[in-house]
Order: sequence, then C-alpha cells, then structure tokens
Amino acid sequence: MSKQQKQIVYFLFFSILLLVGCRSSNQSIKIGLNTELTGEAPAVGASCVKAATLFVNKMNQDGGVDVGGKKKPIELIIADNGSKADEAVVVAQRLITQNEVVAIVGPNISSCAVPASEISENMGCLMISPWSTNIHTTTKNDGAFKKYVFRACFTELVEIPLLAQFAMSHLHLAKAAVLYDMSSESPNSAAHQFQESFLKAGGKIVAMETYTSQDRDFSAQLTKIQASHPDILFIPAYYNDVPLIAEQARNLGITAQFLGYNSWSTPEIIQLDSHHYLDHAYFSNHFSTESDSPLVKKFIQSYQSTYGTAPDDIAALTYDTMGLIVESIIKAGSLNRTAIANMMANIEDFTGVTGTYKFHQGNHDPFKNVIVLTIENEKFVYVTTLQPE
Amino acid sequence: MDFTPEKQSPILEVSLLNKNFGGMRTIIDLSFELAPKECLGIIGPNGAGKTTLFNLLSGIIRPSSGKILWFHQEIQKKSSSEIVHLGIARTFQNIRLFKQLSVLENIRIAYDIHLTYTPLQALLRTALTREEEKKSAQAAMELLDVFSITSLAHQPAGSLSYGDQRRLEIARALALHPRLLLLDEPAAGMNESEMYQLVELLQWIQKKFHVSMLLIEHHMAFINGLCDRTLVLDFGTLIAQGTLEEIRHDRRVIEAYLGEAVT
Amino acid sequence: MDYIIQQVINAIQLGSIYGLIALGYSLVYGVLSMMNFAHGDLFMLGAFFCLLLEKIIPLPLWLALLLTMLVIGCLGALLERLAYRPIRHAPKVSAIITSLGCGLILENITLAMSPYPRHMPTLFQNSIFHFHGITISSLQIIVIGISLLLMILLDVMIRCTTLGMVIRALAWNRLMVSLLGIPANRIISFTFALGAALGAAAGLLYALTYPVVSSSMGIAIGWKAFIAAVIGGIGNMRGALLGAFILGSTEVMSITMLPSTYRDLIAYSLLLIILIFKPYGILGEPPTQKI
Amino acid sequence: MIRLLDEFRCHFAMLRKHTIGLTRIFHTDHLRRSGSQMDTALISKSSSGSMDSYSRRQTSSLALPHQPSRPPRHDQYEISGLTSFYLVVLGGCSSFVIPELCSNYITCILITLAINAILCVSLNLINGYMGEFSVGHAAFMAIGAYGSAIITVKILPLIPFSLSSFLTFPLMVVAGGLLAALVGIPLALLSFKTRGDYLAIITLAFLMIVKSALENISYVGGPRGFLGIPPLTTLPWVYFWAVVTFWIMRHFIHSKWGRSIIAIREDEIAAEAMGVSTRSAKMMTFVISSFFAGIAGGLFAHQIQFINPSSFDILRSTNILVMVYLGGVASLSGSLVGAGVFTILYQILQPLGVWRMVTMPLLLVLLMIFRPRGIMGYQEWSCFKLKE
Repeated sequence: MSKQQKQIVYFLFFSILLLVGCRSSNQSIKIGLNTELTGEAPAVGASCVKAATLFVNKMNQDGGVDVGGKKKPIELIIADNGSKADEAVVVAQRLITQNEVVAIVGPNISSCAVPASEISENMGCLMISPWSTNIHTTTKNDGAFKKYVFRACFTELVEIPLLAQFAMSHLHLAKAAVLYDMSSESPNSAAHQFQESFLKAGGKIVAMETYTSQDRDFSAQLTKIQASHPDILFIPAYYNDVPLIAEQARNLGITAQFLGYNSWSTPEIIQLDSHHYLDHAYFSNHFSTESDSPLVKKFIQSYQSTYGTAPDDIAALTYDTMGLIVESIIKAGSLNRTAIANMMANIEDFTGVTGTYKFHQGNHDPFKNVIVLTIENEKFVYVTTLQPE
Repeated sequence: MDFTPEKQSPILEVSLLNKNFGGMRTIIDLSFELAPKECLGIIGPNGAGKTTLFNLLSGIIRPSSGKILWFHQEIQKKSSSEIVHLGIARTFQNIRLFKQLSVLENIRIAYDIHLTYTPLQALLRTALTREEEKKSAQAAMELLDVFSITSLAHQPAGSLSYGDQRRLEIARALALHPRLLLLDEPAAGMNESEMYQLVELLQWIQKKFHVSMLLIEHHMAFINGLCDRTLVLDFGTLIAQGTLEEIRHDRRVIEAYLGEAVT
Repeated sequence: MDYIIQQVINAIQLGSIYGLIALGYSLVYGVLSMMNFAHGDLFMLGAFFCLLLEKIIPLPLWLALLLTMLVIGCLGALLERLAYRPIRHAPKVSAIITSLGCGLILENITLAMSPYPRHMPTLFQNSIFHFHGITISSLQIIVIGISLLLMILLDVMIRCTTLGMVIRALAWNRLMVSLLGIPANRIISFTFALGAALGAAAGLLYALTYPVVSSSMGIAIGWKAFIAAVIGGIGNMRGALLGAFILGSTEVMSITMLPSTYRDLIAYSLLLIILIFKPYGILGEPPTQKI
Repeated sequence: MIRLLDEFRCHFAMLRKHTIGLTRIFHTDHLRRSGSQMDTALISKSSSGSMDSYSRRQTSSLALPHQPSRPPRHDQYEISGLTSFYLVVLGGCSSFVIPELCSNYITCILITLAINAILCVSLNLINGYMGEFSVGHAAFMAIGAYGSAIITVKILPLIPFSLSSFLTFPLMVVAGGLLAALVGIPLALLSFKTRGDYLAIITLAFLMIVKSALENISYVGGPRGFLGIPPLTTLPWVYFWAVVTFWIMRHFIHSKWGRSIIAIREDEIAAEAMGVSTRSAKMMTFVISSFFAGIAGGLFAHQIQFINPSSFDILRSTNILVMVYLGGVASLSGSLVGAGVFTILYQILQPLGVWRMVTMPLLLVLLMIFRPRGIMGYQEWSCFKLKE
C-alpha cells in the first residue's frame, strides 16, 4: 500500500470515527425542548424554557417520576431552533437520535412546528407543541391525525369563531376592520378565519389591511381603515406590533374597539403600551391568572417567586405540556416512546393550569374552553369563558 | 497625393466619422483608408482624439455619425467582441491585462475565440473539447516563446515589468489572429533599446502574420521604423497625412505642435 | 381629499426617516465607495442607547439627541478603525462582507443583551392636532423638522466648509488627498462618525415615532433606506433624499390604491424599473473609466 | 507527570503528521492553478518547435534579465484522475452506508452540508468567478424549492399512472432547477447594464420581489407555507447531486466560458476586446448558477418537507454569502470547505445559544481582516483541477 493510499484510508477511518460519534445513556428521563430562543420570537422561547425548567425542578425535588415502580429524575434538554423551519427539523432530529429523548416539547411557532412534527411522526417520538395553532401541526395531508403529535392549545378553528361570536353578541358591534401581519403564518390565518366567522355571525368586514413583519409604520393602512369607519379593529399581530398599531390608530382618530387573539397574551404587551392605548381592548386567550383553582394559584406563585414575573399563556401551556408528558409516562410505566404516545392519546381528564384536557376519539387537539381577557390598569383582567359547542 | 503604396482596395475605410461627448466634439469628420498589410501611424498632440478613434474602431464606443467599413462591411454598430471576431484586435494605452491571472491564462483567454466546442460539449468534456483545450494551451505557449516570456508563463501578469506587460498585451492581441492590429502607444514607458527591439519584433510580426497595423505613438523614431504612412490628428480633425517626411514639412502640423508663432 | 392629504403627510414622515438613514449610507459610500451594511445596526443602536440614557437620567430631547449622536458617532469611528481600516486595500467584496458581519455582530449582541423589544419613553408632551379630518401630531412635526434640519446642515457642511471640501476630494482621489498633507485617515474616520451619528439620530427619531425598540429593527429599515439611497444614486446626498421620498410615497401610495399585501412587490418592482432606465440611480452618474 | 506530558507530545506529533499528510493530499498552490504537468510538456515542446532564425535572434536579443525559469515542482501527493474517481465512488458507497450506521441527525447534517455545498458553489460562480456581488441567491433557491414541490404535490397526483419516486424525483428536482434558471434570465439581462454595487441591489430587490410574490400566491400556501412535501431527499441523492454539480462546475470553469467569466471579473473592457461576448457569458453564468441554486432548493424542500417564504429571506442569502467568502472565492474546494465549516460550526456552537449568532459573524470578520480571500481563495485542491 502506497503512502498516499494509506493516508486516504486514515482520513476515511477518522472521519467515520468522527461520524459515528459517541452515544451515552443514563438513568434519567430525557425530555427535549425544541424552542425559539433566537430569531423572530425570542420571548416565546424564553417563557417556554422558564416554565419547563420550573416544572422539571419541582418534579426532581419531589424525587422524580415514577416509571414502572422506579423513581427517575427528569433531564431537560434545551435546544434553540432560531425560529427557522430547517433548524427546527435539524434540532428535532438531534434531540431524537443524539440525545435520545422520550418526548419533545415544542416548537411553538407553527412554521417550525409543522416541519418538526413530520420528523417526530416518522421517527416515532412523542411531540407536543404548546402553542402552535396551525391545523397541519397535528394532522396529515389527508386530514387524519399524526400518531405521535399533539398540541396543548386549542386551534384557531375553535378560538376565532368564538371570538367573532363574542364581538357580535356581547359587544354588539357589527362593522369590523382587520389589520394583520401577512407574512406571519398564525396572524394571517387568524385574520382570514375571523373574516369568515364574522360574516357568518352576521357582521360586516369593512377593511382588510396587511403589513409585513418588522414594519413599524402603519399610518397608511390605518388612514385607509379610518376612512371605512369600523366599530371593531381586529388586530391579529404579534405582541410587539400591537401597541404600535394601537397608538397610531388612536392618534389618527380611530375610536373603534380593539380586538385581539391569543398572540397578545405576553405581559410584555402591557409594558410596551405605556400610554394605555390598549385599555379595554378584548382578546381571547388560553389562560387567565385570575383563576380560583388552587393548581393555578400554586403555579403562578412559584413562577412569580422564581422569575419575578407573572406567567404568560406560553408558560402555562408549556407547564401543562410537561404535565401531560409526565402523566402519560407514569401511565405507560415505561420509557418506550410508542407506549407513551399511545397513553397520551387516551388522556381524558388531565387538569392543567389552562383547564381540563381531553383527547377523545383519536383527536389530538385538546377540547378546551376559550377565555376572554381585557386590559385594565396594566393587568389582564378576566372577562368571560367561551364554551365551544 | 498618392495615399496607398499599392493599388489595392482598402481593407478599412473610415468616412466622415464624428463623435460627440455631450457638447464636446472629439472626432470631427474624420476620413481615411487603410490598405492591406499597411502600417499606419497616428500622431497628434494630447487630447487630439487618437484613443477615441481607437475606441470607435474597436467598438468600445459608438460613433455619433459616420461609417466604418471593414472589408466593405459596416461595423460601427457592432459590439467590441463582434469586431474582434471580424479580425480587429487592439492593445490599450494604460495596459489592461488580466492582472491576477497568469501570463499563460491571459493568452489563452484571447485564443479562446478559435475554440469551437459547444457549451454542452464543454460541460461533458468530450474528446473535441479536450483536444481543443490542449491545442490552445500549446499555441499559447508557442506565442509566449515568440515574445520570449515563456519563463514567466505562470507568473501573475500584474507582477511583470512594464515592458513585459506591454509585450504581453501585444502577444495577447496577436493570439486573436487579427488582420488589423490597433496598438495604442506600444512603446510608452520603454527605453531606447527596448523600443528598437519592439520595432524589430513588430516588423517581424507584420511579415510573419500578414497583419495590418494602426499605431498611436509619440516617438517619431518608432513611427519612422515601422509606418508606411502617418495621419496627424489635432482637435479631432485630420490635419495631414502622408509619409513622415511629407508631414514633417506640413505647416499645419508644425502649428499644431509648436504654435502659430513659428512659421 | 382629507384622506389624500393625510396619506401625503404619512408619506413625508416615512420618507424623511428613510432619508436620514439613506444619507448615512450615501456619505460613507461617497467617500470610501463602500456599502456599509452595518449602518442599519448603528441606527438600531442609536435607538437603544437613547433608551438606556433615558432609563438612567431622563434628559430633554435635544440633549439626548446630541449625546446619542456623539456616542454612536464614536462607535462608528471605532468600527471603522477596528474592522474596516485593516481591509481598506483588500478586494472591495471583503469590505462588504465585513460590514455585513459587523452588522450581524452588533445586532446579535443587542439581541443577547435584550431579547425582548423595549418601550421607548416619550421625551416630550405629544399633542395631536385635528383640522378638517386631517391629523398631525407635534411629534410628526418635530421628527420631520429635525430630519430636514440635519439634512440641510449636512448639505451645507459638505458644500460650503473646508472639511466638506476635503470629504468631497477624498471621494475623488484618496491618494492625492493624503499626498497634500491632509490626514486622510482621520477624515475617513470622521466621515464614518458623521454617518453613524446621522444613523443614530434617525434611530432616535424613529424610536420616538414608533416607540417599540428591538434588535431586529435595524435590518428591515436599514435595507429599505439603502434601497432608497440606490434609487437616488448612491454617493449623492440629494439623490439619497430624493430616493427616500420616492420610496416612502410609493409605499404609501401602493397601500392607498391597491390591497396592502402588494406593497413590497410594488415598491421593489419600482426600484427595478428605475434601475433599468437609470442604471446608476436618478441623480447618480456612471463611474468614469479611462480606456 | 512527565510521562503524561511525553505521551501527550507523542500524540500531538502524530496528529501533526496526519494533518500535514492531509494538507499535502489536497495540495494548494495558486500559481499552479492551470496544472503543472501539461506546462512542462509544452515548454519543452515549443522550445524545440520550428521557428525561423530571425525570430530566434529576436528572442535572444529581446531577452531581458528575467528570473531563471523555475522548474515546475513535481508533487508526489497529487491525486490522479483515477484516485479521485475512486474517492467519488467510495463517497457514493458511504452515502448508502452512513444512514444505516449513524443516527438520523448525522445524516441530516450531511444532507444539509451537501445542499449548502451546492448552493455555495453555484453562488461562487457569480460572486467568486465572475466577480459580481449577488445577494439574491435565496430567491433562486426558493423558486427551485417551490417549483419542485408544486410538481411533486400538485401535478404528479394528476397523472393517472403512478411512477416510482426513484424515477420522478430527479426529474422534479431538475424541473425546479430549470424554473429557477428561467427566472435567472431577466436578472442576467439586468446585469448587462449594471455592475457592482448596483447589481447587488438589483439582486436584493429581486429577492424581495420573489418573497413578496410567494406570500401573495395562495396556490402555494402564501405565508402559511407549502405543506405535505414527501421526504424524498436522501443522502445518496444529495451526494449524487453534489457530485454532479461539482463535476459540471469543474468542467465549466476550465472551459473557454469559464475563462471568459474570469476575464470579465478581471477587466470587463479588456475581456470584450479579447472577443469575449460578455453578454452571453453573463447569461450563461446566471442561468447555470440559478439552475443549481434551484436544484439545491428542490432538495431542501424535499428534506424539510415544508417550505414557507420566510425560509428564503435575506438571512439565508447572507448565510450562503458567508459560506462562499469563508471557504474562499473562485474556488470549488473553497465552496466545499466553506459549506462544511459553516454547517458543522453551526451545530457545534449550538450550546452558545444567542452568542452563536455573534461568534459566527465575528469569525467571518476576523477571517476577512487576516485572510481576505477566505480559507481557499483562488486556490484549488488537485482533485478539483483538470488535466489537459
């Protein structure tokens, strides 16, 4: 063998060694967190990590999770998907094959959750998205549910029609304008869902205006909206855009009632709205901090004492997601991924901080109530609970 | 006056050529002819429009009016590369070599106009492509040998001495196998002996490759050694033409160079 | 009619902010023929610095503006010294890549320090005037006023002072200027500082108008302002302004007349059309080349 | 303690030996870009070639005090054509073996690496070889991705008989590439008039237009993205496409068109004066470059199974640019190195969280300051050169 050939062989040998890498296994329950720490929605990822860490610390302090008679601690593996679809796929694959997690929490943003769910489904690993509302996260193209993918929140198909109904029957306002972020997936579908539901409920849509992510000047669109004299301005937009839209709308003399949906629910929105333009605006949400349930109170208290802020809906949903996973691990009594996913599908009475979860009849989207909140005195105030039919 | 040494039909006819830049008329009603194998010198004070004339002939800029006939075919509207394909090659006053590429590559790029393979053949690297590439590399090396810069074949062209760069530029133009060579101050920046060597080389080239030449030069000795006839340009107009001897005694030429006071 | 006038006001406001950023691009390009892609991030830092300043000591607007311009100006000069000067003689492309890299570094450091968008405090009492259905806020007037003032000051400085003359001379021939005994490096640093200060001022005004400050605001606005500078003819100060107003009014107009989803499509198509007919921008001149 | 140190030194020495060996295999020397053997042969041939006595006299009299001609170095580490063929085959075999042996994550990273390498080499054609500055490469990728996805998801099911994906997948990818190439034509037309910074802006605007248009077309899902793309991209397939891309690129670069675009980079007017039709050269470059970006897009779509317009924003273009300039301009091996280093660093730096986004550009800036041409700028591993 010549020197040159030898070197090539060495090179290949080392590269294969490098590729095979090292695999390890220990006695903890590994749960992966595939979330948006960087990119367009860092606040979402931060809340998600906080709540999950809180949950894991609590469980580990209690001695861990009972798996088939043995107490095992939980190990949380946090990975950043940068709010990008391709990164989310790579992260999902890494969590499943490198870190060998038993279940994945996240991604939260639908554009990441949809592709990541395909990976979980193909590789047979439970994935629960706390916050993704896109129907394709849990369903395949033919409409059937993916075996391994669930979500902890309601979808916009549930939320938005109830919100439209609320606007018509509670607020008695029938002329709506919509200003939405067209380049973001969730606001875009919420806007179109609202248009459909509001028309069905007997209302009238007088203006549909759009902007793109990162825009800060909405005056042209708002001037156009003002010319159509709406009673309601529905703003499906992420929390950092909403205060700006509200301020510019009020400054232009728009007096319409503001209406929002669950993307508003981060407490940041109140901090950004220092001039209270958003006071008395209504929005639908997953979660209210004003609940009387001891479970919720305990959660809020421990969250507040650990992080100094009140939890938002993403934190609450992540907390519930972790609870759901642990619940099905206990029920399954093993760390077998398929067994855990099967147990998950049979959960009918899990009570979390955002309400009671039911996954009946093979439905992987939970059956939950929609809560309506309003903003008063720098606080989210509970208004009413809407029951889906 | 008898313009052409031999009674042959001219290969290049320029008639009533004009070029305006904004309001500036750089070339005004210029007409001349070039016979086969003739070497025509162009002289004139700075700003007389000599380089502009070359740019017009080589298609880098388009004339405002007038005609350029090359073998009785109008070329004034053709692009620079089309004109090259018709057989007119040029060098530049401020050398424009591909400075980061090697000397050999400079020549090969010029030689590429003789290669006939199609894009598909290039992508698949067929036998024809390989053969032509091989030939072109050989031819380029032979040309470098003629100019005795073979030893520099793999140096970046920008690292060559000034005189070598001038020669390389001429070699590169010759690789196009032109029938007319436009040389813009080929001897600029050369010392006496280098200049004479260049004259000899150009004479040899003219004989060997049967090219006509049109050259801009300030050194009268250079013109004297090479050119059959000389045109004198001043402010864009042709003020005199003929042999160097005839021009030397032309009143308008003397005026243009030395001012009106001397008569 | 009210509607149209209102939209015209919107266009002017948008245009004047684009203009202020575009000026910074043009200034640096004019002197170094280098696209400083980090400019958008200096703009963002301007807003952040002012935010920080107001958190520590609440200052009046003019003082905050001056301080912000000063500090970000120094930062711009520092950036030039550390990142751009070492590669001034490298191929042009590496300068572009370096500026892209610097922009990303600045943006991501800010993101790491402050992952959430922040609210910008108001620096003065904003009052809103309504006449005949048209709405103007005092903020809008101040923003447009300060932008125009800065633009005029810059124009006067470039045209009428010795320093301006040196800057213009640098744009023509850097070597010659240094041969004349003028400290070219210092002038280049100063120009960078000036460009950065303008960007920072724009950042501050922008943050006042749209009081949410986030680390990603530099990229979106920066690219748009850059396009504005190119439409007008990059390197040309007046062109930058013209481009900014054209871009601002096109955006507003396309929202007014058509479904707003097509705004970007129309704005960028306009840019392409302008560059097809005027390849070097409306007021730009093609680079002269001696053959 | 001393024994430990000694052992460590031994280890280090071994490691160094291997590294040196490796660098020698991929021997780099930019002066010898055109291949050395051929030139030695030619020098000897032409000097003995027929030349009349006049010219020989000329030669001697003209000879200036040149540096003595350097004998071309012979390098025992040069990879022969046959060896590189074996390497390619070996890589092909391992592309089948690796997914079986290693985890999906490793496979996924390798697929991403190969796609990045294709993107990188296609952008290098415009930015490195032709010397233009395009920032709109993500647009071609988007068009390729959407084009092939539309064919897979919307058009193929309309065909009454079913075809195996082994047959259809390459066709779909090529169709995506052709679509991207078609869209590359108008951009090429614009590049005739403008150069440099202005062309950069045109490509940027072009990217924005493509993205904005995709957001407005509900047929492809608008901002919601395009769903349900089957996962057809496997490691052997991307390996195949990467090899095809590099193979074709290598031949293009070393053809007369390759030389003509390099000439355009060096001096457009001189290139035109050397008979290079700059228009057709530019057109060809843009078409080939956008074709391969489209191919990469098609592969990307069938890997991620979901595409949305925001996947193809300026940030993606910036990433490709970073890979090109990290690896080195005007170098095929540089593209491979750039894509490899970028993809792997991106994963290795994952634990840094947000600071990863600071580290990557910082590395780039340092590289630009200390090695402005990138790791392999204007240099080539011998296996990417062509024998003539």
